[in-house]
Amino acid sequence: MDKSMLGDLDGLPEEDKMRMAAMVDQLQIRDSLRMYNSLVERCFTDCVDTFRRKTLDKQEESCVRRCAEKFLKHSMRVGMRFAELNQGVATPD
Amino acid sequence: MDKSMLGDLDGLPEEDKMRMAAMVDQLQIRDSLRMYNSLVERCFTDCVDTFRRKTLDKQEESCVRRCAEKFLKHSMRVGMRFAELNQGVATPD
Amino acid sequence: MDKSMLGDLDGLPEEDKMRMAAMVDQLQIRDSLRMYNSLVERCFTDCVDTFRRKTLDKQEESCVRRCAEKFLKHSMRVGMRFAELNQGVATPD
Amino acid sequence: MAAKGGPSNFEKEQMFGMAEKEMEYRVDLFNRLTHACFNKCIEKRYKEAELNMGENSCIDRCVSKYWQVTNLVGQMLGNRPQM
Amino acid sequence: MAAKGGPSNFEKEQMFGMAEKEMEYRVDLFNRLTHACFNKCIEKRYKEAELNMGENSCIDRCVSKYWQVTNLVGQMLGNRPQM
Amino acid sequence: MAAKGGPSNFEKEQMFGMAEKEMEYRVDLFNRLTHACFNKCIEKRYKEAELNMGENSCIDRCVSKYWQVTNLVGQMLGNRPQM
Repeated sequence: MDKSMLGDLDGLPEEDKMRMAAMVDQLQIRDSLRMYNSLVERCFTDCVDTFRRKTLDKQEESCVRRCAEKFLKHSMRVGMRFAELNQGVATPD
Repeated sequence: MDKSMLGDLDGLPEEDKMRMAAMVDQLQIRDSLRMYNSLVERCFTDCVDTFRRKTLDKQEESCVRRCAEKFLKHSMRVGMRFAELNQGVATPD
Repeated sequence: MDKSMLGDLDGLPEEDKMRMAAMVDQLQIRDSLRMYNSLVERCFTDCVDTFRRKTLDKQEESCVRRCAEKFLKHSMRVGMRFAELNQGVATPD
Repeated sequence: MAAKGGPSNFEKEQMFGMAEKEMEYRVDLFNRLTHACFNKCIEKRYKEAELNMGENSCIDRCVSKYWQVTNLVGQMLGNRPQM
Repeated sequence: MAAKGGPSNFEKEQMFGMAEKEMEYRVDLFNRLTHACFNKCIEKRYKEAELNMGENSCIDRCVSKYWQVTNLVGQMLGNRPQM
Repeated sequence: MAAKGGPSNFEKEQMFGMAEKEMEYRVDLFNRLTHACFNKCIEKRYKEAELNMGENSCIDRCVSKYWQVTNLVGQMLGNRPQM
């Protein structure tokens, strides 16, 4: 999430700016926590399929690590492209 | 969403009625935006499957149009049936 | 959801404790209602597949009952295991 | 503030909070029902933008059956004090 | 409270509420887009932690196409007063 | 209002907001875990309303493994300042 999405706050009194910033912070915290939960859910679902033991075996653990790593890189790349589109940067095909 | 779901507001003071109406408005805005996002997600998922270009081809575009059109008609019909059930209208099989 | 997750509230003035308790209550109500909705969605999706009539047939109805019953028992068991893990109870494999 | 016999501010907050949860519940129910019946009834190749007759009657029955499942599960939960 | 010519408290609440909904919308859009493109582009066996070249270009095109679908559907909804 | 040395109203709002997010996080975690393990462990034909022995032990192990994945991913995110 990008604070610039709030547009022009200059006209607001100091108190309202603080309140707006606090709101953005709260939404970012909520979003980070949800993203954490959805990342866990996805990597668990994709990597863990046997329930003969109650601990992750080596293969499952490394699958989860790669999955999470990959998702984070994916998410970062999507974020860059998304920001470009939001700013109206045009690129050839 | 239907404002009638709020039941009898007549007993409330003017100030509280305004606040209740503002709350309903806020929830409707949130719901409309979520519906927009979920419609985009669904039609993208169902219609776009090749990533050799960065622009939609004609076939994908018309699939998205039909998908969105169809979803909106579906949603409207569901809304009518849902309202009837909420009002306890009984109909034969 | 467990009220103990709020940690140590002893330091707070009475007014804030009340407000915190009200917040927990509100979240529990929201969570219960969402759980109800997701239970209905799951059992409907898993049990109802024919739409030649507008009423559930006997087989669908008993499938929904078993599905809901099973989900609630599942959810309770998960809750117990989850609480143990939250409290750091270690158990052998 | 609450000098008259009316509800206190705290009680009002509770009341508004409950009304909000109730509305959120109905919106959530409607959205899940809409998506569930779209999945059950609508042909995913989207050859046409119109709902055909088969889809229309499927939607009507689907909404009706979803509603019954809601009531059925509601009765079951009603018998359980822990919900 | 609102002795000066500025917005009333009620109007301020409305304004903050709208800004909040707008941000929630963007976060929701970003999250759905991220998951949709992960599903379309990423090989689920997770043999490596790195994105390969094919995945990278798929992601770029996927984001672009998702964005176009968002605009396309937005235009369609814009023509409908009931939304 | 905040004449004594206690936290200001603004700080209190922050504190309540954080507590709320923390609770929402736990509820969300619990719900996702519950659904993930239901999908992994429960036989979908619903022949019986009871959990059988295989399902029960699957649930216990599933919760345990999900918990480990939560911790594992948490460690990975902890090493990344951008989260």
